[in-house]
Amino acid sequence: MRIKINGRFQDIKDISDLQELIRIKGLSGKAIVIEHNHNIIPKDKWNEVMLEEGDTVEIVSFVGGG
Amino acid sequence: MRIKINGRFQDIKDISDLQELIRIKGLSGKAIVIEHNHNIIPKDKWNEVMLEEGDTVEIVSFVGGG
Amino acid sequence: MRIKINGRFQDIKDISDLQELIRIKGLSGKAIVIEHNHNIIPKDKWNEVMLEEGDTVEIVSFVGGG
Amino acid sequence: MRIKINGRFQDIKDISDLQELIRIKGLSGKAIVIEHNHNIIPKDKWNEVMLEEGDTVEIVSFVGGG
Amino acid sequence: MSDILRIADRSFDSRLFVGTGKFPDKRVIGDVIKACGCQMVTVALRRVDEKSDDENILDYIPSDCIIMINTSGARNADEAIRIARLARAMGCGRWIKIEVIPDNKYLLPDNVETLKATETLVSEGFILLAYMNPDLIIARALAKAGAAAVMPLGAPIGSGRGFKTKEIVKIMVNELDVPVIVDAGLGSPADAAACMELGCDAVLVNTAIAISKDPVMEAKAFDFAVNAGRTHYILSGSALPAPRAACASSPLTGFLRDGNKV
Amino acid sequence: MSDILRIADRSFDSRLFVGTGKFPDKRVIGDVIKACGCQMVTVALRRVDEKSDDENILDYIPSDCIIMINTSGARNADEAIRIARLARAMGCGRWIKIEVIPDNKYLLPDNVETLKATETLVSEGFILLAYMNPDLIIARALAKAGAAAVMPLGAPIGSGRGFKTKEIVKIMVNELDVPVIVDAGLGSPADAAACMELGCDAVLVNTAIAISKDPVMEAKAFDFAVNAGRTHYILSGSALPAPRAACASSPLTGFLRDGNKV
Amino acid sequence: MSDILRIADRSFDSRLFVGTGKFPDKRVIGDVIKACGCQMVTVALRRVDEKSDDENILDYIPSDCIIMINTSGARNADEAIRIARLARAMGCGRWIKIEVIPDNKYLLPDNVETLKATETLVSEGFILLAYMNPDLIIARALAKAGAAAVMPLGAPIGSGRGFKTKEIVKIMVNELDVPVIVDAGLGSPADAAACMELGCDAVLVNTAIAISKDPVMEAKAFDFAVNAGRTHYILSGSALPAPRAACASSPLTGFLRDGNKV
Amino acid sequence: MSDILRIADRSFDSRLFVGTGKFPDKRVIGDVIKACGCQMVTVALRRVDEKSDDENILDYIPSDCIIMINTSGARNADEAIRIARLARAMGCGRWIKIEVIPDNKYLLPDNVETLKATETLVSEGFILLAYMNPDLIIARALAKAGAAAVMPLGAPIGSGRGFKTKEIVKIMVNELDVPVIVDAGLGSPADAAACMELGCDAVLVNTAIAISKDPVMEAKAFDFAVNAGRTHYILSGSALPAPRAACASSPLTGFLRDGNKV
Repeated sequence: MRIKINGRFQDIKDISDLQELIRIKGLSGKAIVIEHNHNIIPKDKWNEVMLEEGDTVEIVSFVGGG
Repeated sequence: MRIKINGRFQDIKDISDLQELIRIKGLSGKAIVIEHNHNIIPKDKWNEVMLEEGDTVEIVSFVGGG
Repeated sequence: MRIKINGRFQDIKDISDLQELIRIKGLSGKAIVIEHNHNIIPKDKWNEVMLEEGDTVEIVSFVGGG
Repeated sequence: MRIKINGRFQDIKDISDLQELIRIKGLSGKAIVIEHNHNIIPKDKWNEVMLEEGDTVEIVSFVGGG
Repeated sequence: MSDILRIADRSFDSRLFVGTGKFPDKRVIGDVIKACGCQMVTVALRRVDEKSDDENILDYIPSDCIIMINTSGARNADEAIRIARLARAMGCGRWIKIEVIPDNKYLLPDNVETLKATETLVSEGFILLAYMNPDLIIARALAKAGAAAVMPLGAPIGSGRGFKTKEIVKIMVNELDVPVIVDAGLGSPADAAACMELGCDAVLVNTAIAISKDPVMEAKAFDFAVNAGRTHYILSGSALPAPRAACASSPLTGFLRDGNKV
Repeated sequence: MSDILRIADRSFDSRLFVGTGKFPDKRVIGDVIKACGCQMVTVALRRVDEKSDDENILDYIPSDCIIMINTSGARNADEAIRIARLARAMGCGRWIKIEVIPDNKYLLPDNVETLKATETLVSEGFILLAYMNPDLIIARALAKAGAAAVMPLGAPIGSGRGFKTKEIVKIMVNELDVPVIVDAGLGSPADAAACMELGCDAVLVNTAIAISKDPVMEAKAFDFAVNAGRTHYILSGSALPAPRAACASSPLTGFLRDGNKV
Repeated sequence: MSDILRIADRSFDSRLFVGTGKFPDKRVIGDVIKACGCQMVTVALRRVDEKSDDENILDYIPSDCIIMINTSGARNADEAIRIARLARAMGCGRWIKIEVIPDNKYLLPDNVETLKATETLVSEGFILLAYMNPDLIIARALAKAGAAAVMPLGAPIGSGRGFKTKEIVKIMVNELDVPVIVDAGLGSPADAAACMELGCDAVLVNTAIAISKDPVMEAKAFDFAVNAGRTHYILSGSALPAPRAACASSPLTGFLRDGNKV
Repeated sequence: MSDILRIADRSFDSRLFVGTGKFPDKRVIGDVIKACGCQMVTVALRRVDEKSDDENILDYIPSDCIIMINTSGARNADEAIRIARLARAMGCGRWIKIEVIPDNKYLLPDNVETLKATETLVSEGFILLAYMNPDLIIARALAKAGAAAVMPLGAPIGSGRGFKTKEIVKIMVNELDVPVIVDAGLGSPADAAACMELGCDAVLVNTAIAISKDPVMEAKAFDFAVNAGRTHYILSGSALPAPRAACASSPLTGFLRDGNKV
């Protein structure tokens, strides 16, 4: 399955929902937010959002800024 | 007949068109432009535009400016 | 006897030395310095310096300054 | 004969006066001034000033300056 | 002397806001903030970098600080709005520094898009501080649209050139009802003091502190300077002459305006 | 040295534009223009004053000058557009200086309404020069909308405070493809020379000339200064360092943008 | 950060020196000094006024402060020397601020007479700080004559015009081995910070504090600003480019000098 | 408008003095002088270089120009006096620009030695213009000693930093009876115009012209700027406020002076 994560297309196997995606990516899940097809997904819904071919996912967090 | 000339209501008698208005006002007609009810009226049409109760007339000219 | 005190000539009677002058002038003697005929006179010598006609005395103290 | 010309000691042979010195140095003599042992020597006296061992000669001219 | 800055529903004792970008070592940020008494810090939002460690900038910020998310990276109103909404989803509250920058060289803001984003986000309940090119008329529009403060630049971001926009900023200070906070370009404490003496309500400093040999000492220096300038303004500011008003070169009468007198 | 300023389809030898307001005696205007070689003058448009004599400002302007009508009095785009159309109906050609000023105290322009008026009037065939608050992004938008030149203010109109907006104007000069003409606030020839040395394409001066004890001499002085500054710019300007670019305090990677790389 | 200013045999933690003139109420002076941590104050010497009460300015100065007597009123070296000797006779120690001012309008100092007085008084064991017109060569001569510090003016005394002599003072800071203390003309804390950021060793402020609505608060503000500027200088000053050296327009060779190479 | 500068017994139409150092090609000097109408040029005196061709700088200077010899290379009064005497022996008349510079880095002048040299040379019949560090009191002494004009520096020689000494020079202009000519450091025509608008009587420019890509054009530009600034000064200068006078911080009464009232 090919989805676009943070602007880059990636081939993803054996991942069905956002919760898994985060886990596989090795992200702690703290202090990040996910946009799925331009909708912000609350953390407690991550395991309800199924990934599909062509989906766009943005995973963002805070960094230092002025 | 009451018309609004340059922002002030004035009672006008015995004037039927813009050409007469300019003459009565003592303006030379050079270097001025007339707006009648928000339409710019070319000089050669001044004698064709009849004044009516409630009309709005703007008569403008150039002045020094920066 | 006419002496010049702080730039002004003054007539002084019944005063023989600097110590008396200071007392008569009502000055406490603290935080002032006296120059007698351009010589600085230490406080403990005030009673030894006799005033004479034409003497010049400067009595100075500190004031606020930048 | 050793004389100091413009700050540098130089050995000079067969030169007796300032006039000759200028000629030998290949200087035109226009727009220069000579100081001999700290005395300014007018041009018409150059052939009267004899050089001696240890003399100091300054030959100066104008240059661009601000 | 009680001298509290109020923005929206919050009060600030400190008029020095600090940005958290560019610190060579992020762990110093907490000490910087404590040292200068800062109560408002800015952070940015970026795509996670999977390769970097799972560092969270928020961990370095004392909990009593207000965290204001800037919308850096936004080139137009829509992108700024999107960033603001994501920031809120992350639980960072409602404080947003709108920053819309289409220009990559001088990083100068787009006032028009900034205004658009402000209108939308205010209606969604955000508290907006608007980074802007100094401009009285746009600043008024921003205030009318609900911006909690305006943040004119002193010089291009990170340039350290100082407070180069005094002429327009002084007019903004005199004319606006919302706080005016100079943001960007301040290079030294004297610059910050000059902003405060002019009557600005606060300054935001990032680069000058972050790249200092000693960010903690530098932050203290800025704090001292801000206090010094503010105190001087309070004691003498009202005695200063207002900026010289303009004097029209075209006549001020005879305007062609409906409903106006001649 | 050939050094021609081109605006729209016209060429200008003189880089000093002159406003005609505020002259105590209008009859001097012709001499002023001739003395300084000015090829572009501005006039305003007002309701006729029936009581004053039938004086026509245009009579004082040499026929080879371009007359540019300013839209002073306009508080928004619509009023500016109306004035421009009236001006054209008077046979004064197509040169308009857009000037939209909602602020009566500092006479600062409204960049947003100025942009709106520009878009409309360009489509109607006018040649537009836009008086503006210094702002790179709006200036780019004005240029894109077809403005023939941008005219950032040096200081509030008529204030004579000088060239106080160097920081942003220098960046405009470096970045824009349209002429940059400093308009308003210049108080003396040295101010005008400083504008030209920075690389501005021209200056517009009104008050400093009009209220001088001797407007003809003063206009000559401004002309001299403009030439002096321009010459220096040509001879040395390209050697000058460009304004220091900005340096982001928030990271320049990881932007949340569609279609972008990480 | 240990950062001690040494003048002669003394160390100073505070780089803000305070003058005691012009205070509407002298009783505030003690609070002012304590508030800003000042360790060096100036006083003047005058003929006693028999009519006024027997107030002693020294009573208001904390005992751990160094009291430096200025020679104000002196129009030449002899008068300054006389004042210095009287001051010492009063038991006020050896600290003298030489101030020789023949000019009543701008109160500008006479550098030549200042140098003369310095030479004499140093030989008598005084510690001299020399108020001066900014001038590198005279400053070097003063240092060579034994002045413990030089005090170039920032602007005319009491004018509050600010730090207007940066160009020469910066060169003095770079070239001199004695402390450089800006004295006179500073109007606000930002001015003081700017002096310190340039590398000056201290500032002396009187009027701006004395005539403030609240001298205690104002003194604190100056102290904050001095610390802020000093800290910034220490952290970044050494990284700043030195003032651009001169570049002779006349040739640098061929000088007519005895004992020199061509 | 008749506006003649008088120095000693001579009248000058042009207020731009030009130095002849540093021209890459000396042959251009004649064209430079003619182009800008300069009537006063400076040259230096050096030991002849036997190896170089027998070029005479004077050949390039129009015969109606006054040639003023500077004493560059002099480190003290005696050396300056020696150079002046040599110059006169060369038949170059009596005009000397005293320039005593002990400092090799910033080329700052020694005001004290300058004054000494002036006293001697005036008594020998020279016409002296004194290059100096800006200083009112020394300038008064120079005028009293017979200097025909004083020449305060604008910035270090050849630095091109501009007119950085306005504060003191403005006071000199207001207080002195001899001409005040800014010499050194001016980098562009706008700098020269600013000097003239302040009321200076002339400027001396060398480096900025000599190193220009086109010295003839640059000289014209400076001439234009000088005229522009001068005209503005004449038309408005008298209307300008005088520099703010000083305001003593020490009391102005009770001075310890012989023969004075209390």
